[in-house]
Amino acid sequence: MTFTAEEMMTITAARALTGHGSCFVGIGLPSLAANLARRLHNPDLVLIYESGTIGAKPSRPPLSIGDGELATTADAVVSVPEVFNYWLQPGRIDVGFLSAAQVDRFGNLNTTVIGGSYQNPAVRLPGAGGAPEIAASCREVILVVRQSKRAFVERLDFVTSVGFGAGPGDRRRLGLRGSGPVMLITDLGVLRPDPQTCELTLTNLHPGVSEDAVREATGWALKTSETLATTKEPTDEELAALRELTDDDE
Amino acid sequence: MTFTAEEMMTITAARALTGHGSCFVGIGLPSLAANLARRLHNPDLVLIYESGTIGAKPSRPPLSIGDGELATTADAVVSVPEVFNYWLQPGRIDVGFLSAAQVDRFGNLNTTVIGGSYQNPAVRLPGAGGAPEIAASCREVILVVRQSKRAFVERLDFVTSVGFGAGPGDRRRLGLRGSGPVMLITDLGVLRPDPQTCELTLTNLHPGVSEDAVREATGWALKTSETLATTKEPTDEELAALRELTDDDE
Amino acid sequence: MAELVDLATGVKQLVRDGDTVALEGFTHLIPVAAGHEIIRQGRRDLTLARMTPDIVYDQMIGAGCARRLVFAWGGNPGVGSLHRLRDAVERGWPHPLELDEHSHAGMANRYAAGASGLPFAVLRGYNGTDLPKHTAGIKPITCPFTGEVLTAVPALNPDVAIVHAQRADRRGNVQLWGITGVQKEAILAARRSLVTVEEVVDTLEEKAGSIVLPSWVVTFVAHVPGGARPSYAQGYYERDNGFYKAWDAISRDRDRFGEWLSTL
Amino acid sequence: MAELVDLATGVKQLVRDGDTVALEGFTHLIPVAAGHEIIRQGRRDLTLARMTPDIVYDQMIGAGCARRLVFAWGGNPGVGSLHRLRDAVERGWPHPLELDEHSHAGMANRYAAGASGLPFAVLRGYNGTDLPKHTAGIKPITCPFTGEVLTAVPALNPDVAIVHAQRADRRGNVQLWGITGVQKEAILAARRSLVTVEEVVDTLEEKAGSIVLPSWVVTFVAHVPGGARPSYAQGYYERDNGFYKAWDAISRDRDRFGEWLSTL
Repeated sequence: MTFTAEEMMTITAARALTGHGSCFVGIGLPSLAANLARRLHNPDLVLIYESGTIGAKPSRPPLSIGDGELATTADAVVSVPEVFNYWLQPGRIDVGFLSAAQVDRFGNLNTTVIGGSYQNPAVRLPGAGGAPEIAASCREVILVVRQSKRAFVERLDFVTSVGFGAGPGDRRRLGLRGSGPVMLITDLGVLRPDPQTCELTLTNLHPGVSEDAVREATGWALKTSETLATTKEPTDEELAALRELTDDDE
Repeated sequence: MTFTAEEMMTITAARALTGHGSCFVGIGLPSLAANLARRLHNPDLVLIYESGTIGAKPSRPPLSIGDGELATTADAVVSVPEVFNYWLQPGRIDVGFLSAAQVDRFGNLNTTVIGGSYQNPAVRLPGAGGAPEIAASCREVILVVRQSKRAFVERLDFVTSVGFGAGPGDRRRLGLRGSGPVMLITDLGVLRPDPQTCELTLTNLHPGVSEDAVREATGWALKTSETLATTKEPTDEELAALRELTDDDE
Repeated sequence: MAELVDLATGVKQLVRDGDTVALEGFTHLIPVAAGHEIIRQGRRDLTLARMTPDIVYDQMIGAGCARRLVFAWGGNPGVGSLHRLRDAVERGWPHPLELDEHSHAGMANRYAAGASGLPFAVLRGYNGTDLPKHTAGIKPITCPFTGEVLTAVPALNPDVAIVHAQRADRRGNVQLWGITGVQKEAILAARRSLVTVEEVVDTLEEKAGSIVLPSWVVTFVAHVPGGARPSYAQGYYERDNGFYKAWDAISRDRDRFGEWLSTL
Repeated sequence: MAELVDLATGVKQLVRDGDTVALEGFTHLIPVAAGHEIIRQGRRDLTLARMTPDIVYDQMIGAGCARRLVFAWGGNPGVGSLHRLRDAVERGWPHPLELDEHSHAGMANRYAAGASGLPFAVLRGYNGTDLPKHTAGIKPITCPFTGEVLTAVPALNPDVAIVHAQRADRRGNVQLWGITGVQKEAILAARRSLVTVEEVVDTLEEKAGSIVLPSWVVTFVAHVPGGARPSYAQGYYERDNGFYKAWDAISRDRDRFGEWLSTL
């Protein structure tokens, strides 16, 4: 089957959840990918939404993180203070899924303001939501951002959530107990932190995408891994499952 | 009807709950008195037990603060951390009811150890339970202690819960936001804090009890109010209601 | 004990110009009708607190009710921006909006501290972000046992909290279920409170997953069926996703917003 | 995911000499059978934590399992003293017992901090009492916003938490209702956990007032009908008040206690 870059990105994100036990899910692509993973290869994946629904099993990807079906299908529904304090903060959740308007080479994220100053921004974004603490406390973090020079920037206009800060050792210095971003999935490929420098480095190209195309869509001097690989094409099963999920969506 | 000193004490405690909205109830006589008040003159009194049962309406006085009937009749059952943090600590409960093995002239209480040292006490008592924070945070505190020289002491062996500390101003200095003890009900009479000195002073004698008898059962030089009154005898209705409650008890 | 009143009376008695007002409801049970009543009554200079300002706050901000916003995430869930919020922040229209910006964890803990009668809460949060540079209420605090440095945020004690619930009994005891968010904390943290409900019943029936707010911690209850639309009330009606999408176009343009406002 | 095991296996795998072990259950759902199994397995030098040590802790202390007790109220509810606890504290029999003594509010907050991954909790408590003189884990802490001085207590993170619940499903999800005390916090604060249950069912049915502990935060589930006796399990059996009263006489005397112990 043919597939779109968006579909490749979502399926790559779903595959990244293989073997994980629990996932703190933000709305949009993360929620779609997590629900796809549950259908494909990780039926026991525990989805936790910041609305307090733990173990939600929605039949279709929810439009918001507080949809009724999340509550009615959950193992437990807890208050919002509880989901942050008892469930996210102690580091008992395996994976956090985050997106952002801007990401830098250390996987730090901006979802607050673009351009101008904080007081008088050119563009006011929604803000932090649950992201700073998801980025801090999940055992691992998977980032999903559509790749472009506007989004992949040399310097964030605002640090909303921390990846590796200014580089190695910063997470420990800041008291962030999760291990930080393990991959950044885009519509063009996959970047992973270099084990020495923590810098996000191109490790995978999606099928049909050139290294140059990725470089041109990146606002910093992107490094490429010595073991650059090509992402496996979506299988028919993966595409069928994804399209069934998204067709349900209005 | 004739009545016992114990009955007079319980009925006096029940009467003291007239006009109050909510009561944090410990087990034993406080629970009996609070349930009696609900039956007699304050049917809307909200009973809160530290087991987390808010608005419990037991048909008989519970044997423990965690009896099943407290949960099944409550308006809400919350966790123990919640009952202390959201309900008791902010000072939203009108009256706390406390008893103790020892009480001093400032209404401070000991429920921890008697004799010897803390490490090697002559008698190890159960300990604090919820009392220190009930004493600190309820808008008012009513004490109920059977009167004797052993219990009404010049100096506590251990301060478990604070009444007026060492006297006027101490509660504010200690950051205790409730107003402290408003009365100490005994089987012989009622003591109330002197408005100037905060010292517990005899304000009521129960029927048939002499001032001397009270004095002899007090381990400090008890002062008597200028307006010493005699407690109104239990009415037939009060006695009947109380006996119905206690007859239910095994 | 909570008194049963009509919505206009409840809002009039509780909400004053300059108050800090929290309308809570995490996607579910958003007290939209009460927000509209605040607009109709022409309240001004409000500090509006809410974890996730969504379209009802967009409307209140566009209508000029707010001087300051206390929040963590201001967007139209699943759709995009809040254009009235952006217009206020980016261009000061209809007038400038001060921000007191937190994360969800920070806001949740601020309400929890407020409900607990504590002046602050402690969390692992904000470290390494730019938020502490712009938000005064984020400070380090050191554990007296381990020496570890954590983050403190101040209690949030609104003058008025407003939430929507499925039902209340005639004595004013309130019951809600499904996603209950931070509503209990908002009510317990507030000096005064209003709960709008879908139904007033003689007796609250047991319901799995429900919480009860006893009458004696609520100031007013108002019977406002549909009071959470276009958000949803579990067991009563679904979310009107169409309106959330339509709001994007209505709110993008000051004139179209003005037309919408004139119909309120 | 929690594994279903028998009680002896669960206790054997989880509880080691010297561990800090919390058996929680506030009057209701006290995990008595698990306590007895710890006695039978001859565990020693345990730090026993519990808000309200009652007769099961009296038994464990009398049997010589405990070196230290972390607690707030140690009594036989509605009856009187715990004589084995008193004998240990007053006369060092069968051996001395160290105390780490708190109030209920302090203990509840210690578990909540433990469940929250924080090193300490803040409360209004202990001021003016003699407890801070004898308990190391009570320290002042200053609000960084108001300057007010409050009290900090350290997180309690047991090596093992044990609770009793009404039921679990075959995947190890646990459901309990009625008075649920501090059980969720104890489980979430602990490194390892065991839940004994009245019933193992195919599917957990909705139940008003119930909480669910998902399988993935529990280590072992053991099917132990009657495992809370002589305390009660709401919906299953009543509290055996007669045994609580009888315990007073059994426990007063070392020999009578020894006889009771030999029948365990």
